[in-house]
Amino acid sequence: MATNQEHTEYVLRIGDNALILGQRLSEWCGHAPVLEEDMALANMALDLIGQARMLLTRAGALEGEGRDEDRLAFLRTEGHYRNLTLCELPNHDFARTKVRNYLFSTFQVLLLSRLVGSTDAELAAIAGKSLKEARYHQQHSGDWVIRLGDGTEESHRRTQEALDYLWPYTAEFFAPAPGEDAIAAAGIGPAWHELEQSWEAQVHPLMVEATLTVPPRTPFKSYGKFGRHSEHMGHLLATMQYMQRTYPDTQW
Amino acid sequence: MATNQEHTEYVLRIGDNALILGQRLSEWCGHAPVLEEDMALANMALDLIGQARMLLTRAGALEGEGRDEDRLAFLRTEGHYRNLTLCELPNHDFARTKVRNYLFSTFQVLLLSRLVGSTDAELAAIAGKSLKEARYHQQHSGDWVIRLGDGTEESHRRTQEALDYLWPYTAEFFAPAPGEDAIAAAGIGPAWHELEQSWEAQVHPLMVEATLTVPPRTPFKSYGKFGRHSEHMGHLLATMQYMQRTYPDTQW
Amino acid sequence: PAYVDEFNARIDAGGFIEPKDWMPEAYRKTLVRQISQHAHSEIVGMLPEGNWITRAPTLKRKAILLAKVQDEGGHGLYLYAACETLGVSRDDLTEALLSGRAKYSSIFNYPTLNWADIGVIGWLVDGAAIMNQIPLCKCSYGPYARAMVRICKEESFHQRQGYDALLQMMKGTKEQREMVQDAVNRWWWPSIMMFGPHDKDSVHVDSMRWGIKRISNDDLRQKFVDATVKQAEVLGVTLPDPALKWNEARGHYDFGAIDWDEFWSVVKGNGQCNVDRLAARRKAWEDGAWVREAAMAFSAKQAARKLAA
Amino acid sequence: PAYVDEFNARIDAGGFIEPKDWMPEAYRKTLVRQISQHAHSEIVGMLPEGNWITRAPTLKRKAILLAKVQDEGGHGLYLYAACETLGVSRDDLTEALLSGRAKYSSIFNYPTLNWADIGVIGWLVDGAAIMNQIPLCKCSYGPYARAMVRICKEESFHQRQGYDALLQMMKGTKEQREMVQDAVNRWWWPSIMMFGPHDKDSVHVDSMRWGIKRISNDDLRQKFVDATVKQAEVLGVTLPDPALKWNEARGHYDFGAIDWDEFWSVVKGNGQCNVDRLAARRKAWEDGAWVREAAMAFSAKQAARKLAA
Repeated sequence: MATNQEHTEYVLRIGDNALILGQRLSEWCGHAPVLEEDMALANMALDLIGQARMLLTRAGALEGEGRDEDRLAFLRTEGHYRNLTLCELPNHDFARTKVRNYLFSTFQVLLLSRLVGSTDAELAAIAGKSLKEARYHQQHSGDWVIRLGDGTEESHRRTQEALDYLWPYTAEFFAPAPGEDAIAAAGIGPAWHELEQSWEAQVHPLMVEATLTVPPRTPFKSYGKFGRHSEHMGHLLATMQYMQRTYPDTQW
Repeated sequence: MATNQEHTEYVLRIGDNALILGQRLSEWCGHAPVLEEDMALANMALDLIGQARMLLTRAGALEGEGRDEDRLAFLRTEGHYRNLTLCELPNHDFARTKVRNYLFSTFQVLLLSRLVGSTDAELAAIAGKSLKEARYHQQHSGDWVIRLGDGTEESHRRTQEALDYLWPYTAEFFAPAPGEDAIAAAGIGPAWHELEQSWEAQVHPLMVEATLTVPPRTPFKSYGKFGRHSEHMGHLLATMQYMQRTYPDTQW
Repeated sequence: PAYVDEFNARIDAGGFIEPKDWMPEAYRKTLVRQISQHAHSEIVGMLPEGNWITRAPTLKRKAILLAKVQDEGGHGLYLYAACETLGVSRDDLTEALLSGRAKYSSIFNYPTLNWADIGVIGWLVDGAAIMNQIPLCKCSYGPYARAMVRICKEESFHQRQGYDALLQMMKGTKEQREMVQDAVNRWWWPSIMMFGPHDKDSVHVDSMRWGIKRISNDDLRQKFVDATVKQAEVLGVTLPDPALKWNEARGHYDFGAIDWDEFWSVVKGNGQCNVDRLAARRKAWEDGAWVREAAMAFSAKQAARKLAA
Repeated sequence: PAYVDEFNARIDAGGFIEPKDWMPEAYRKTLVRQISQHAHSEIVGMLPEGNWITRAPTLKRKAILLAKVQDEGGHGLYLYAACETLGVSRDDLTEALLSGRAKYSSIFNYPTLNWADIGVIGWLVDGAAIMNQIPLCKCSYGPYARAMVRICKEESFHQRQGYDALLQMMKGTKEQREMVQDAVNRWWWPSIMMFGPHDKDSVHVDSMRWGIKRISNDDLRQKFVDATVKQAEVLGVTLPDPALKWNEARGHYDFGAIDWDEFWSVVKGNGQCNVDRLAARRKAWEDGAWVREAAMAFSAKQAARKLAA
């Protein structure tokens, strides 16, 4: 049987991905290359923040210590965030933003597709609501990856660089996490390594279409979902937590 | 007679300039165009942080509410910082960094030269210790402004842009601040507008030597020293205050 | 000639002019100027609010703010589209903005300094915008009027959300109430100035005649002041104008003299954020050039492939 | 020939080789490789610590950290200067670093994740560096030996400061103690690896013969472990190695097996920060190109003016 803590952490991992990537995407607002992308990026950030709200609320309920979405979102210290490192990396340029969105949303679609059948009925309901959004993110970012990869010489170079930079961080998606087998056995959700093959099967053909080369796997490891983040995370949190840290116990 | 509060605020204005510009300069560390400048910028940041420590300590003592340098540096909300807006502006490029340092340190040298004769003996002692540092900052940044202004076409363009961008913020140096006349009458320090002529008399010839054009004065006003900052300040504080906000009442 | 008479008759009857109708060149120019200025305001207006998205104090507030800023981008889109029906491309309009030739609402040259600014922008700035814009829903140019209907609806929603956020803060801690008051102090006069110069100093008489503008600046401003004073009372904030008081005889609130020097100074580029706002838009545009080029190159390739297939 | 004998005799007598002295090409190359690698380590090493300057928890700690990072820049300068006595320019060395041809210490490819990392880097990383470097103060190449004397002195100061910061934190709150333990857990093994491969796997026998390296990797590592265990006890932290225990017979601490796969993986570029560190250095170099060009152009102008005068 999955323990309550394992269940909580499993949901936190999914919720923190949405929270932290949502935070990153929201940085684009007002600074995108075309107005339609200002709106699309804000829209995706909004979707992700919405998912984070539901998932963190669920995690807080499972934990049973009275922490609501905001306490979890804003008042943990760095080591307690469970998001994939990929989600916290700086946006850098538009290419890296889009390639990341594609790599992540492809993963998310696979995960949510499984979670709609979760024995955790609330999680299943959240997954059901989120799946359509994730599919749109995947479609939208995939189209951009193709367009940029097969666009100009510069866009190809930038997109290939983005893929080279981000690819090593995708190994973390599928690294075994503590308690996952119990979670899977309890029918709460898949162990994430179960998704690896399907993910690769979708990503590779799209990269071919985008005229991009998927780099070989290396021994590089990242550990965000285990609570060991990159140096970028602390800076993101300093900004994100500012109000809650400065004005504790305040209603907004 | 100057009130205690006026005296405190006067010292805070000087201390916060050092604190906030020191914070900005420290962002360069490891990212400068040449190793010597990595060191020089760190060194100047260090000087300024050192000055901030003495000045905030003095301000805290004058205030008499038990706030030490760190409570003042890290635990005020934005509207209570009294630094010139110029000091909080992002570094942008090396040209803007150097032009700012020159404009500010020229002002600081004039101010500290007067403060060494302050009737506030502690303030006088701090000014005495800081003056040599400020002179070095002025010399070093002035040399760079000339070098960049009279260097290549690109460096000239960037340096002129830096001057055009920063110049309007220098009006704030000399804007009358509440209580300054009483401070001047009490011999604590000059009203800052007293320094304007000497400042202009130094800055203009150097800009000529640097082949730069000083833009005309406009009605632009900034209000940092009155506690109304630019949008950049909040982001600077989010980072700078992070540890103290996250771990209150902790000794380091 | 006949088409001039027809145009004038349509205007006088309160009907709509549509893109394919004949219209005087000055009418077209006035519309392009006004609609594009409005569009630019929506786009530049994303920046002061965007400044707080990453620091919103709760997830709910972050979501509301994101949705709002996204709506503003949408307003920009409708309005650029309305402009395009008058034969000007969005790229040309953007270049006019970035070069400083085109204006945008001066209100966005003020900084957002604390979280309450977000609520106050919703309440006062969007509130003033709505006052200005409701008459435009009946303006004589069809595409503009229809865009304004949709925009006004969304803006009213934003205004209510802003006001609600402030109500919540006023029920909170002393620090929160101070934030709200501080924000109101900074935004009140600039909001009042959003209605533009006094009627006696206003130069756009043609706009009135053509049914683009239907109510005068001073009338709109008075309407805004009258509505806002009561809301301020409910909120429990003080509007920073000692001259503000009810005038029984006029049936309106009197208010103090507006600092037109400040108004013109900001219009002319000397506001606190004029330089930073344009720099941010320019950077976005320049940094994004390669993306736009890539999208065009890809489209061309696709088209060529289709042709070859 | 005579100069070879003289070189060897000088080395054997423990004397110094100076820049103008004849030296074997392989000796020169080994020195350039080692000194430049050391210089690069100082420069790249500014990044993980620099990451915390803007967030240092007190002004005193910020000042200490700034001074430390500034010292590291200084060490880089001495070392590049020592390299230049061997006929290689600093720009060439920089290009070698940025292109990935030259190495720097792998320890700087680990991230600094909490404030205690700054103290632990001082204590363990600088501590290990000092162990490695003290013998170099007597190395056979004069300029390198003299640079190391100065560097070791400053590093010892840094180490003491780092350790003091940790002592203060261990006297503090539970959260602070957890930070220290977390940092120790992450930095212990990488510090141990700083001494390089086991002697049996080490390829630099020439360095020993030439008096560049005077003590073996394993001996230095043992010395470091022995010294550090006691400091850890005083501090009250647990070193993350269950095999660590006093061996009465050896008169040393035994310790667990080192994960050489990880070591080589990081050396080969797969550490957590390899890519970001080089990218940061490259960006600084590229963004600064116009500054260096301007400085040269100005110098040239000045020289021309002097000539003309």
